[in-house]
Amino acid sequence: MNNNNFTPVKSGIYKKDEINLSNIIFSLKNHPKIKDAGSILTFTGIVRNTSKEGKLIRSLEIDAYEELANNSINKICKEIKEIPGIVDVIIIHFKGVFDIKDELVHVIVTSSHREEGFKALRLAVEKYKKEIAVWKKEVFIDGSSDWVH
Amino acid sequence: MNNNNFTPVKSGIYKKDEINLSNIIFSLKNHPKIKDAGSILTFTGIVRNTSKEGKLIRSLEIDAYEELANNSINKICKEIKEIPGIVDVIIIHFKGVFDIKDELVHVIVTSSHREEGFKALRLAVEKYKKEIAVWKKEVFIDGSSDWVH
Amino acid sequence: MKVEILYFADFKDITGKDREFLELKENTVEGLTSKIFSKYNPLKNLIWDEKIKNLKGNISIVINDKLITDKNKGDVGLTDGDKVAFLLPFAGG
Amino acid sequence: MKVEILYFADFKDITGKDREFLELKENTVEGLTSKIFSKYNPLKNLIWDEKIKNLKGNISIVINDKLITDKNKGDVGLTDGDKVAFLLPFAGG
Repeated sequence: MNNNNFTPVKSGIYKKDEINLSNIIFSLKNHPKIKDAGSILTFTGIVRNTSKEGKLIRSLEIDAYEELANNSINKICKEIKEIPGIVDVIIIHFKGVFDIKDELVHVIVTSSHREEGFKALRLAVEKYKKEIAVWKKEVFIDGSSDWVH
Repeated sequence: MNNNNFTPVKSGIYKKDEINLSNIIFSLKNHPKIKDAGSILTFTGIVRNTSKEGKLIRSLEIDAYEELANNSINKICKEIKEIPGIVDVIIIHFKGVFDIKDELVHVIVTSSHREEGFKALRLAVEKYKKEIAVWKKEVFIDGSSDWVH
Repeated sequence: MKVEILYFADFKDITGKDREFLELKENTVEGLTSKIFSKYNPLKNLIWDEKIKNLKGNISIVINDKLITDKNKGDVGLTDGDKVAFLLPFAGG
Repeated sequence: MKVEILYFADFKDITGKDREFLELKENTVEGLTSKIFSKYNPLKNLIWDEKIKNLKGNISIVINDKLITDKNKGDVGLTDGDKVAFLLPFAGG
């Protein structure tokens, strides 16, 4: 099979709506090792209408230190790809201003079997939440706002 | 907001390629409770090039007792939707003849937070694997074949 | 008495059919199994346990889309027009 | 000596800027903090712990895209042309 046409989706910080899950999965199907995969797991974080404290949210802003965040994202992906059975890991984090139900982040784990895929997806999600240089501002419907730390 | 236009994707047995993940997620965005959701998790089972025993696979066939399988799928979805924080659960299982890397099944769990989503997705996957009336025939590259039981 | 029998997976490969109507003399599951074993000999090996003279433990019977949970499966009664299927253990994709 | 300072999140809201060049007299992180605190008073509350007379424990410093792990952050030296950022704890979306 000719895999010369494979243009992998790069993990990293993207502008809002710059890429979607279909684009990513379409690209994945041309991954040189896709034949070894039996499981594709995805996590998409979307904007919920309430904060953790239960305040009603109007919109969300994501700021990112792109160079640093991209380095951390690539490090997380590299680490997780080393787990046996993992075929590919992609983390896409968006920046910009978001409305309720807009997509903020995609994590995609492709693996031989589902067991290692579930573990790896969870690990990737917990890691990006803490380790990448992005910040989130919640803008509430009362007009106030807060950067979450 | 006017939710009259919401036509939910129904869980159940579908013909190969009759629906895809984009269709499902597009529909989900119009779910009347999508504003309560912060997490969309998906599992897609695809045809791997080896059986559990390591034999090389050429293709896969899925047969289904549709009435019975649809009943079990709906029962699984209903049960899992009752878990607090779960907004929606969709299980799509395809039937037909499949090549390597073709999509066999989609499970989509939408939830307020990721914690309950991860648990529910795993539960839904383990349940459909055992509880729905579908069968899988592995056709090997040596020409032999086996229904998996 | 006539019943409809549905064939899935291995059954479909052995019989070459999705379903068919069969005329039965005896109105029980055992009557139906005798009939299909005489018509499709390889089905016997697939679902019959000669030691216990009964269906194998992992074979389910479904009548009119309802799973039968009776212990002695052979004794389960059939009615004219019933839709019956024997099912091997499932395996999702 | 001139350094470039990057502002993210709360910093961006307070300064109204993404980044700017600042002229420093003292070539340390403490020199830079004095400068920005005098220019943007609310930044002091955000990152300075008056009790320990140092940056708050949860503030990271990045110089030229590299995280600085020195214990006494104030003493870290700066060179002409350095690109510096103070970072509050991250929160992924």
